[in-house]
This record gives sequence, C-alpha cells and structure tokens, in this order.
Amino acid sequence: MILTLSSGEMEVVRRVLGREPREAEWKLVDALWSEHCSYKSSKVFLRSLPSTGPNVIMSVEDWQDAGAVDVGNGLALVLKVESHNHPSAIDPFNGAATGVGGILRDIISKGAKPIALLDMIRVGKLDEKGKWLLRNIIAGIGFYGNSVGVPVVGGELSFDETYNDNPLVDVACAGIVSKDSIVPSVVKEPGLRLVLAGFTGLDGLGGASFASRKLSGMDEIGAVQIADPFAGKIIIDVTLEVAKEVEAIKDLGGGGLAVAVTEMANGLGAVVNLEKVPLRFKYLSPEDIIISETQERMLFAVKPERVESVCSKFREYNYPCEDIGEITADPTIRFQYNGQVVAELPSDLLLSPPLNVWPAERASRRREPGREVPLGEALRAILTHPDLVSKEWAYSQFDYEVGTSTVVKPGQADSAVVELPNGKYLALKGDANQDLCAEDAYECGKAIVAEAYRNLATVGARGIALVDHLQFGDPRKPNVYQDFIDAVRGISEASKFFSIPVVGGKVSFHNEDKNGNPIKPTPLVVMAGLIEGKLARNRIDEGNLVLIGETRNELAGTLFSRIFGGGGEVAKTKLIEDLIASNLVIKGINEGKVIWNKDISKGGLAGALLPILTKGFSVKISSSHVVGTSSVLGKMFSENGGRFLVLTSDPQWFMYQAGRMGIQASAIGKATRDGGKLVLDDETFPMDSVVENYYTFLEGSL
Amino acid sequence: MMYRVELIILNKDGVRDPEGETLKRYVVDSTLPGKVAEVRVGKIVVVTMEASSREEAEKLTRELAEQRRLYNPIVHKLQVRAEKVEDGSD
Amino acid sequence: MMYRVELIILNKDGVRDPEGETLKRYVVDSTLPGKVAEVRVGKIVVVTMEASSREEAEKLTRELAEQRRLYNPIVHKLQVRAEKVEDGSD
Amino acid sequence: MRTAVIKFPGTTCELDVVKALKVVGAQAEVVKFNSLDPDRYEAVVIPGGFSFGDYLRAGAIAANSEAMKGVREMANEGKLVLGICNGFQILVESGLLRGALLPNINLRFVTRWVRIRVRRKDTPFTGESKDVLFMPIAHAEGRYFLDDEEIASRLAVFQYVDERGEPSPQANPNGSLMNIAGITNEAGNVLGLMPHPERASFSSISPDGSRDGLEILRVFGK
Ligand SMILES: Nc1ncnc2c1ncn2[C@@H]1O[C@H](COP(=O)(O)OP(=O)(O)O)[C@@H](O)[C@H]1O
Ligand SMILES: [Mg+2]
Repeated sequence: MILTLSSGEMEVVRRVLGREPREAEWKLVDALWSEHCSYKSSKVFLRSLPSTGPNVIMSVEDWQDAGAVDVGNGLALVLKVESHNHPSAIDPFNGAATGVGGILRDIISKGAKPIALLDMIRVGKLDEKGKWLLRNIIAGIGFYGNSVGVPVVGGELSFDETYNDNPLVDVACAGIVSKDSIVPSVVKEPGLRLVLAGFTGLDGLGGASFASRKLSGMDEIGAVQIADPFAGKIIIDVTLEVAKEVEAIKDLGGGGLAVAVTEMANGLGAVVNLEKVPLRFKYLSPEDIIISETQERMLFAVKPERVESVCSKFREYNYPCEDIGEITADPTIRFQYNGQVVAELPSDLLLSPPLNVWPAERASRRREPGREVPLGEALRAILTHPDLVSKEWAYSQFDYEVGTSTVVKPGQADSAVVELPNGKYLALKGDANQDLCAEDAYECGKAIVAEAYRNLATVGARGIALVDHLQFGDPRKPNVYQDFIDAVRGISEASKFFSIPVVGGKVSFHNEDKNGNPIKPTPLVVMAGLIEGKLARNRIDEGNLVLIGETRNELAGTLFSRIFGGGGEVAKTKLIEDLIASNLVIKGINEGKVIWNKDISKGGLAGALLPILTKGFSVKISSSHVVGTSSVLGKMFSENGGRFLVLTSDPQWFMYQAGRMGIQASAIGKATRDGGKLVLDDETFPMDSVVENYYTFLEGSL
Repeated sequence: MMYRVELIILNKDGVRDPEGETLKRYVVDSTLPGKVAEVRVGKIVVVTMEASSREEAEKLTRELAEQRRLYNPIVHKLQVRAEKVEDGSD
Repeated sequence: MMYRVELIILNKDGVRDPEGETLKRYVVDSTLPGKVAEVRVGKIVVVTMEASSREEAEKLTRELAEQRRLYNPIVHKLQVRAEKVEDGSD
Repeated sequence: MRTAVIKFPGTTCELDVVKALKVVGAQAEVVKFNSLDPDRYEAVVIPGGFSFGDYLRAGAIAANSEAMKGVREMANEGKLVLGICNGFQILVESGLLRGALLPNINLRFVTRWVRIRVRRKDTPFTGESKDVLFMPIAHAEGRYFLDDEEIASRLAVFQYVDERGEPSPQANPNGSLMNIAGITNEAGNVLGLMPHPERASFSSISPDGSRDGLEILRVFGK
C-alpha cells in the first residue's frame, strides 16, 4: 500500500480515532487528505481571493465543484478550470481527453449545460517526445470535446523547455443553467438515497494521491485512465435530464467514491453498501471500490421515491445505475460490504486535515546581462517563435462550431465569443505567462489577470468572473512555495482592482521535470465577460496604427529575454492603465472607430504586428512615436501591460479620447495592402519567410 | 527474404477498452447472445520487410515500435508475429 | 471451449491506406532504411467466445462481421483466425 | 413538413438542426433512436455527432439499429431523408447511399468553412439553391470513396470547390474522390453531405454573415 500521508498526519489520525485504522481507512484518509482533494497547502492563501460580488451566485468559499455568476434573464454562468498534467505526461491522449471529461462533469454537477471549452496547452521542446506529447494531447482533447458535442472555442499553445517532462494541459468549461435550478454538490438533510451511475473498474486506482506526488515511473500504471467520451456523452445527457429530480450531484473525480460521498455528506454521515456498486470486474476488492477513480460516473442524492425514476433514465441507454446507500444524521462515513464494515470514520476527521503552511523563501533572481542583439535578428527570432505562429493546426482538430453559437471562433481574435441562450454575447479567454512568473510571481499574478481583462476588451467585453489554476512544483520547497504565495497575492490584488470575483479554481503542485526541478511557476486564469455594447468583428484592413498606452523598457520575463537572456527590468503592472486603456478600446468599438485591435502581450509590439503581416499587409512604423522608452528593443519587444494596438481610420479620435482619460495614445504608423514588409523608420525588413513560417510551422513540425 | 510482420497493439489486460465494450454491448451480444466473453479492439500494423530470419524480422519490428512510439507501453501491450512471404503478396 | 478469434480488417489492395503510407514514409523508412516494402495499418477485433471447434468459432465470427458490418466490403478485406484459449487469459 | 430529427446515443447536433429547421418553418422534433415511428413523419434528418462513439467506424453501429429500419421504410416511400455529417456516414453504412466515407487523408479531424458547388438541382433539396454554398465541415472520416467513378459522378450533388468555383485539389479538405461533399440516391429523395447546413443558417455565427445552409433546409419548411 503506497500512502502519501506524512508520519505526522498518520499520528493525528491515530490520536483522533484512538485506534489503529484499518487498511481501507488509511486509504480513505489518504485520498481525502491528498493535496489534490484537500488543498491542505493552499487553502489558507486561497481565502484571500475576492469571491463576492453582486453577481456572484456560488463562489470559491462555497468549495463546490464550480462557481456561478448571474448573467441576466434568470440565467447563471457556471465556470471551472482544471488541469490534467500528470496523466497527460504518461498517456497524453487519454490524459488530455479524460481532463476534458472531468471538467465537463464538474459543470453538469451543477445541473448546467456545458456550452464551451477552452484548452491551454504548454509543452516543451518539439523533439520526438515533444511531438508525440503535443499530437496526442490535441487529438485527445478533440476526441472528447468533439464526441460529446461541446465546442472548444479557444485556448493557448505555448512552448517552453521547462515543460519537457511535465506538459501542462489545462481545460476550462463554461456552462449555462437557469439560476433557480442550480444543483448543489452537498446535501442538507439525512434520509436521501445515494445513487451511483456508471461502472466502477480498476482504472485510475490511486489517482488523487498520484497527482499529489511527483512523477516517478512505473508505479503509475494503475493510475492510467482510458477516455470513453461515448459514455461521457450519455452521462452528460442523462444527468441534465434528471437534474431537476435530485437534491445534490457530485462527479466522481480524484479519490473516487471515498471523496464524493464524504464531500457530498458535508458533515452529515453516509452508509454505502459496496456490494451494490456496479462493477466492471467481479474481482474488485471493497477497498479498491472505495478509491477507484473510474471516469464517467456520477453520484446523486435522491429522495427515496425518486430513485426509480432517475435510474430508469440511465437504463434506457443501457447505462448502470444503482441505489448504493444513504445519507445519515450520524456524522460518520461508513463503507460496508454485505453488512461487514470496511471503513468507518468520522466525517469531520475526513473533511479537516491539518493544514500545511510550509516555509517560504523568495529565490534571488540573478539576471545575466544580455548581449546587444541586432534588431533584424531579434525580429526574426521573435516573429518565428512557435508561441506566436498560427495555431490552426491545433484548433482545426476541434469541432468549434457545434452548438451553433460560436460567434468569434478560434484564431479570429484574442478572445472567443459565444452566444448565450438569452441572446447575450459571452467572451472567454485563458491566460498564463511562464516567462514573467519565473521572474516575479507576484507581478505575474497581476499581469495575467490584467491580460485576460484586456483580451476580453479586444472584442468589446468586460470581465464578470474568473477562475484560476495554480500550477507549481513541490510546495515543500521554500522557493516554490514563495512563488505560489506571491502569485495568489498578485491574482487577488488584480481581481479586487477590477472587481472581478474569483468564483473557482484549482491547485496543481508537484509539477517537476525528471530531475526534480520545478517547472516555471505557471498560474493561469480564465476570465469570462459580457459584451454590453457592440461586438468587435476585428477584420484586418488598411488603416492607421494607433498604440494605446506607455511602452516601458521592461524586457526581463519576456519572450525576448527567454530567447536572448538579459533584459533589465521586470514589467510592473499598473492596473489602472489596463483599466483605462480597456475602457478606451471598448468605447472605440462601440463608436465604430476600431477596424481591428489586439492587446500587447507575448512578443511585445512586434508580436502584435504579426497578425497584420500574415494577412498580406505591410506595416510601416515610426519608432519615435512609440513613447515611454528610447530603447528600440524595448519599443518592439517589451511586454508591459496597459497597451493595445488598434487599426483605425480615425487616429485623432483615439488621441483625443486618450488625452481626456489620462493615458497615452499615438499614431505610430500604417498598414497597407502591398504585403510582405515591416518598415521601421528607414529600415525595411522583408517578412516573407516569417509569414511562411507562421502558416506552416506547426503543420510542418507535426 | 521477405517477411510479413504483424504488430498488434491492444490495451493491456486491466486497462479499459471502451471501443471493445461498446461493440460487445451494442452489437455482438445481440447477435451471439451468451456466447462472447469479451471483445477488444486494437490496431494492427502489417510491415512487409526484408530480414534474414523470422527472429530478426520480429526483433526489428519490435524495436521500431519501441523507438518510434508506435505504442504506449504504459497502456498497451504489443504482440509481434512474423511469417515468411512466399510470393510477396498477402 | 473458449476460442480467441482475431478479426483483422485491412484496406483492400486497391484502396489507399494513408495511415500505412504516412507511417512508412515518416517513421519506418528512416528507422529501417531500404528494408521495408510496405506498411499497412488496420483494425483488429479480438473476440473471446464459446464454440465447439475452431471452425465454428471462425464461422460465427465471420458471419457476425458480415451481418453486422464490422467491416465495409467496399473497402476492406477481412481475415479471421481462431485459436483455442487454454486458461482464459492471453 | 413534419420532420423527425433522430438522436442516437452520441448524436451531438440534434438541437442545432431543430433550431435551423425552425428558421425555415419546419415542424421539427427530436426523436430518440428507440422510438421512431416512421408513419408519423413526412421527412427525417439524421444529424451529426458521434453515434455510439463512432466506435469501429463512423456510423457503423447506428446503421445497424432498429431506427434505421424505419428510415429505410421512409426512404422507400419516397419521403425526404437527409443525413448530415455523421448522418451521411450512417446512410452510407446502412446502404441507403452508395460508397464509403473513409478517414480523412491527413488522418485528422478537421473543422473548416468550405465552399461547395451544387452540381445537381434536380433533387427536392437543391431545386432552388444557389450555385455555390459556404458552410463548415467538422469531421474525421469524410473521404468519400466509391469504386465506380461514373456512378459517383452521376450521384454527386455537392463538390468542394475553391474561391474560383473549381474543384481543385487544394479545395479538397479530406481527400474525397472527385472532391465529392455529398451525394443522393437514384431516386433523389435521400441526400447525405459532410458539411453542416444547420451551422450555416444563422448570420451571427457565419464568418461573412451568409446563411447558405437554408438553401438546403428550406424544403423542410414546405
Ligand atoms: N490550444 C488551443 N486551442 C484552441 N484555440 C487556440 C489554442 N491555442 C491558440 N488558440 C487560439 O488561437 C488564437 C491565437 O492564440 P494566441 O496566440 O494564444 O492569442 P494571443 O494573440 O492573445 O496571444 C486565439 O484565438 C486562441 O484562442
Ligand atoms: Mg492577447
């Protein structure tokens, strides 16, 4: 038996119980006290995230499976993000696919219909292994999302050697449910029956403790889970069909039945008759049944008289469904097999592990001075970097049109936009920035929230809610833990500033390479927003280029410094700039002044010019009009926030409005149809091979 | 000499096979009720190759599968079978 | 008696097999240069079933494949092979 | 027209199809795979998705189902039968349409907006259609194949074409024989196509505001 409990934790269990736990009881505690399920090393800090607001219906402090906000007309938006990093490292196809299945079940647990998925993917070098990982991750996401008919409407794809052994596979899902039919994950009264749908098998034994441990080799085999989107589709359809008939729903995720039952009882007790659990293999032991993490299962709390009606809907699809036990007033979680007790533990013990606050210490960041990089070389390197190339190879493998509501599709803009059943337009975007986080996790935490906010503004939307996912190395390493704390502080500060509630999130520790080095800290946020006025259509055409915001020579923690080293200052996010600049862009969109726009982020101004160049246009820039620094490299590659690049036929309007709002805006050049060149002052850089690379890189490499 | 090598990739025992399960549940069981214990679905790669012996053909193919990730050893089991090809066709 | 019946579905000789072609061109030829004449990729369905003889097992499986269209006769060719299972595992 | 939109386990596009059929005024409703009564409907649409997980081959398991007996009955009576994407795959697998739909030549699922030329206007679906339609495809197994080019050419209703309206190799998204995107039966009352007309029926979601899918669906409103 491999347990992840520390000896101290085991002592606590023995002391509270006053006896030596049975083997199954150890496993139960191990699952519930795993980092993955209990947030024991992170909970204290997560409490600092702002989780309230006039529109919030369900938020992080409720510790439910997903958060929810009001989007008008009696509808609620349910939002959740999660990763499947460790499973994807060993079986990228099934790992990524089951990640999608898992996030979907979080959404349907609330009775909400999933309407959109996002995938944020980070892999390392594109060597043989990297290609294998990426190909299979993308195929796996498509396999599940396509098969269940939920469109993947956007995402990210980034390449960094820090992820060579530990790819990051983040998926987010948005769902819609009528406000007064949201189903809770927890029960309030004893006497309800526990109903389980789906077979339980061997697969995924020990997954939760697996995710809370570093990757170590062959003993992970038991944790392999095979994706079955066909079963997933049945679970989605039927769960939504029965949602109105049940009192609580919980998906079975990490920790299997052990965690689902205990968390659903939420302080009340439960009796589970394990012999009633529908099994795929007859020879599964009672202990294994408790912690098996077989996918495509749901747990329902149901009034006794409704059990038959609920289960009959599953059986119509030939899908197993059984009454396996009940919620009790006695606050004990009891698993029994043919009347024989297998495990019997107080709810309270299971639900409240001792919290960990590990020693934390900020690593000193020593930056080697960078060499002088000629502009032409820098432009070439940045503009051909895989992070900036067309991602069509990836998103064309997703059915992003299913649902007939994808208004702004992948590749069309910085945010995706979907039409809600009430006719409103919802914008979605996920953002992370491993370069900046590796330099300063606090600044990075702020910056990714600001970036998501700006990305929503580019389509005319204002953020209304966000979910975060915090991905770090081993929390017992003081530098890693400090980065984690800093990132939470940054995210918290920025979301408070923008008044955007954090309605959910997830923590993933132990992301390390095979030598035990942590990945670059990679917190990620997914923001949802509503378009209040006009939707920006963002079609590139001839026009004047206006740069909104001040450009500072802050090259540390950028794509430039990742490639060339050095870099000087780290970008200090001034959130007020992001807010005002976003206001200006949204106003411009509503007044018909914006032909096309993009926020400035990866690759700096140069990176923002790339989409124009790739659509057959040339751009001519006058560097003296890029204000804020005299360094040409800074002007072109700094990634500091608060900035947008706008194509417009009325640059004066932007300059006038910016002046009134107290920010910078200047006409820096023009885009013209005679394609293929970037002209900076008197120097001309041919762009043919850059454009060619943009379209062919991924297709050619994979 | 020419060999026809079959490389069969199936999920390991104990690892689920939803395709096989679905096929069994919705197709096979209704045609052959009660007769079928299990259905598994996998991939087969048939390589027609030059080798000096059956053993060599199998060894080369197995190495190919391992080096070039034609299967994932964590999930799949591999079966390799070679036989001599008399006339080059099959 | 239990039989393990392999049902191998490959594209007919005249029908293109892009997966096999791609595998050969980009993977196999660079690992085993000059050695490989052809690569074909297909599907295998392994049915573990009760039958009174090998012949019966093969016949039932072939009929199953035909009636329930486990293969598409326009494009696929079928191979069926049964063998007795001694201890039920493989 | 009273139109049944069949939902198999794994079908994903039934609600989209109903939504689009409502636009043209059809009386459309979703019918579960185990409860199709062919006599109640004048027409049937088999929508896209992944019926039975598309296990084995896209459409193969659904093609064998009870529901398809009802569809066959309707087809034989001359009622309208439309298969979209997975529905097309099911029609082909069940023998209601000729040929086969094989894995895309590049072996990947592909979503993309494509142009298709309407080659035959003598079917009830295409009688009043424009010549070239703009619609999205989204499939992994859409490579049309038939071992008789002459028959294929006669039955082909839609062909993938480029900007100039030519069925060029670059316009072929999946390696289909003769760029075929959709075919009909001899009688003309059964039509299958890989592109999704229901996704090209709302101007808010089409890249250029067009609604070309309605050109094909309009007949159900009659
Ligand atoms: N893995 C992915 N899945 C789906 N869409 C993606 C993925 N990666 C990128 N995209 C889409 O491609 C476009 C460009 O992405 P990206 O370069 O990350 O945007 P940005 O310019 O905001 O940095 C966006 O529309 C994005 O949603
Ligand atoms: Mg952006």
